[in-house]
Amino acid sequence: MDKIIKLNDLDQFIESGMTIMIGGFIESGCPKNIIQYLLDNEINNINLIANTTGFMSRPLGQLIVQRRVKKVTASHIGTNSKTAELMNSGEMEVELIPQGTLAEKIRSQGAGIGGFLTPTGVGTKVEAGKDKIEIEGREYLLELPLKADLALLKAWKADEDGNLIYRYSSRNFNPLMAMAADLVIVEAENISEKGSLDANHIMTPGIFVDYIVDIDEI
Amino acid sequence: MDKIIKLNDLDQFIESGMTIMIGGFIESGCPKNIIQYLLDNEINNINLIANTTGFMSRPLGQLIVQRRVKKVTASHIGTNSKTAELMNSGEMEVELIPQGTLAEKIRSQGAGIGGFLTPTGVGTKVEAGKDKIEIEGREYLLELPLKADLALLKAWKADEDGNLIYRYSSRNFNPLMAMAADLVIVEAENISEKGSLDANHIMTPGIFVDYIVDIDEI
Amino acid sequence: MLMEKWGEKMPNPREKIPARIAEEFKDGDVVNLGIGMPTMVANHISDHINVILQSENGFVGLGPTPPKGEEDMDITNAGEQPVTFKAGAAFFDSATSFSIIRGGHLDFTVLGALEVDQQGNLANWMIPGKFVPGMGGAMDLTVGAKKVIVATSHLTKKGQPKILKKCSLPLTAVSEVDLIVTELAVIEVHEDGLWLTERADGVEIEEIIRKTDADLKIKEAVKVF
Amino acid sequence: MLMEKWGEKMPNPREKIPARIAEEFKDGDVVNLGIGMPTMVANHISDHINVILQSENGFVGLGPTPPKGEEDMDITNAGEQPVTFKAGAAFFDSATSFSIIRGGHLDFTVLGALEVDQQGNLANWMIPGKFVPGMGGAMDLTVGAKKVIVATSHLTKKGQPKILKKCSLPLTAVSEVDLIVTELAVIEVHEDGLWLTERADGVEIEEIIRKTDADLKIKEAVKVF
Repeated sequence: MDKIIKLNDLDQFIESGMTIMIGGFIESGCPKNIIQYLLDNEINNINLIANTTGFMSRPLGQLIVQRRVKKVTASHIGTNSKTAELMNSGEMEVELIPQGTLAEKIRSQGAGIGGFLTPTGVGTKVEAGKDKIEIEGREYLLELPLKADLALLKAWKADEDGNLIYRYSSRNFNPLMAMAADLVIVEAENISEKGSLDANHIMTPGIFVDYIVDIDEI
Repeated sequence: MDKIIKLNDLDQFIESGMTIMIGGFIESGCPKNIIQYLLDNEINNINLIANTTGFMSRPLGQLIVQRRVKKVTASHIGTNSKTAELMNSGEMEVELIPQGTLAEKIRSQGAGIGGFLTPTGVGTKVEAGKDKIEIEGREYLLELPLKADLALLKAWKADEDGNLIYRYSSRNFNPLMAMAADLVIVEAENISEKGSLDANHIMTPGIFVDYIVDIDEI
Repeated sequence: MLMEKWGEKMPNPREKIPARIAEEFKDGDVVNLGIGMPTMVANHISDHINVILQSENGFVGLGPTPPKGEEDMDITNAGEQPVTFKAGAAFFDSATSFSIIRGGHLDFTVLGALEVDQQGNLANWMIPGKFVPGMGGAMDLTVGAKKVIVATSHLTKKGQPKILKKCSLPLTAVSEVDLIVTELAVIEVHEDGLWLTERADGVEIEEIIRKTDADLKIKEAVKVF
Repeated sequence: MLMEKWGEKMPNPREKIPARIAEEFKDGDVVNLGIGMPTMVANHISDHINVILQSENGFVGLGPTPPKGEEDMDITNAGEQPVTFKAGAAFFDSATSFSIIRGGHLDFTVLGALEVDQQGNLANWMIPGKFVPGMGGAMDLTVGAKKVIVATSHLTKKGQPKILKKCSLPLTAVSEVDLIVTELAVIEVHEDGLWLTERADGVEIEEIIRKTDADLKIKEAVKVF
């Protein structure tokens, strides 16, 4: 099965209205070329799951600025003031989730965990609508998994099987999202032949990856 | 802080009656030299947490054969017939846990997760004494974290900071246990100077590791 | 896949079962093979498809047994038998390994059975008071894999049926089995019960019914395998 | 640690607070520094101890800002400012990063505050209707770190006390703050309330009491910092 595609092939897989996870912390580790594709191709009504809404001047942030997103689930929206503006005007729904809880919700989906107990958010607004469970005298919130139709990721190195290696702090949410979406598409800086990556050091096994966009082909 | 110690230094840290996690799958990835130290130094009444009880002819298995263990928590004991014998005679307590649940219980402890919901074991003997929670029509067992006083691990490469790299399938439970015990002691095949391992490829950050036993010093 | 022909009256379970199971896989499938007979399925997978084998102890991309003298005990399967790994393999920790298994990323698991019943229940981890090896990864595998295939001899060593109306031994999982392959028959597990879909060459349907202690629906055209 | 002397009547919060906080750490501590003033604590850590900085975006072993032109945007802190990493650093994913944070593997977190109160409650992530940046990692950090240090100016820009009897803004965490360091005072949070333990050089205890809208217990010997 050939997993290597070109940016233009994305029209077969991406459409408006999808729930899309986008890797990256703010913009570091974001698949900026794929996001630019979304911007250039009238993809709208996105249910976006990402750690932040990025910077307004850059592709992830532009998804918000250009009103492509109907709902965003994130831990921090302070780097992109348009987010709060659209939230306050009622044009876009925003769900804020503590960052560790967000990471763990995504991991749970990929790991087949039906929910988990976290002490984070107890006694705060984050409690709203959630079950509280006490274990050995400590209260926890029951948090549920978070899944997506599509995950868009950024890797440093990919091989033909879709095995991935991330570079330094650009790893962040990428390996978690790789396991939590029905379809996983990766933008890779370098694509190498089958078996060329050290099996000990693969960070996302290729079985999670459906397609790798060859950016050099743009 | 110097983390490199010799096998004989272990008498400062290990005593009878401790709850000890031991890395490895059966014997692969087991810190066999440290286990041999336990055997040679009259460490008894161990509350052992390990995936299996190993082979009778090898160090992990010998902990059972030599009756050093008062309770073992494992997913599989079929490779060491002495385990069932001591269980049936009432000399040793055995708690069997599905392997994925065992891994996740150890991870939960390290990750500050108060418990997690797994579909594994629903409708089986594993249910006994556990809360069942239904989420969107599917039943899950609420499983709680598992912690230890001491984790004994095996790594392929360690640097002076305790950063660890494991080799191939000897990784298994080692990185999880590194985060779930009060004290973490590692047997490393190779010890290198500070900063000598690639920061991208460290599998267990040194902040989890208290001591590294220099096996060449035996 | 080479479809072997079996002339014997009594098919050899150790060859027939793995060979038939291997036919279930398609290109790109991720498959976990249990210890024992299931492991032998690997020998029968067609060279024309790429099936990725996963092992509980933390890797995808298992290859065949290494030649004598070239064993590396850091590269073993879940039974701690030395194996090799193929180009494109990846190693990871036990939490990730069971994330793959429990998280629905495994297309098939192939497991042995002590008993299996017409509700799709499986018992394969203990005989109380006699044999208690533990469940290892079996409970996670049966619950998590998209499709659960049971590879088992049709009868116990004492000649008793293993396919039952209801399991009597402690269960591994409830209603998770999808397909049962024995040396005599291929049986699909559906919501409405067990369907006999294939019989081994030279084996009559009556014999299968007689040796099965469960209600067996017979497909209109039972194929021969 | 260079203990600087402050002659001014009005100490500069941007120097005084980070410098004082840096004194809390000991060799081997793992510390997460929040965005803004907390980040500046790094500049004051003694060269005689090895403090390991952790960042939510997935690494331990943060080093100083790189020289102009040598920035690498794959090596950034949680504010996406370029940093470097020290020998012995390690990178990991966000789940591992928050396992460190929530799992009790962090000795200290240093965070800013909108409000902090005498129950040790902290509010630092939203002003309803006005300012909603989101909590980012702050809720996990306050709940998970062994010791939570709040770095804050004593008063708001409008001259209102930030240390209160009870927070009025949405909370980040309940009863998790251990120490409050302002340009005027060092205040410990105990089960029985707030204890003033240190006053800034040139600042009278009365001024601190006047500018604090919480019950302040005064330690027998209040030190000068």
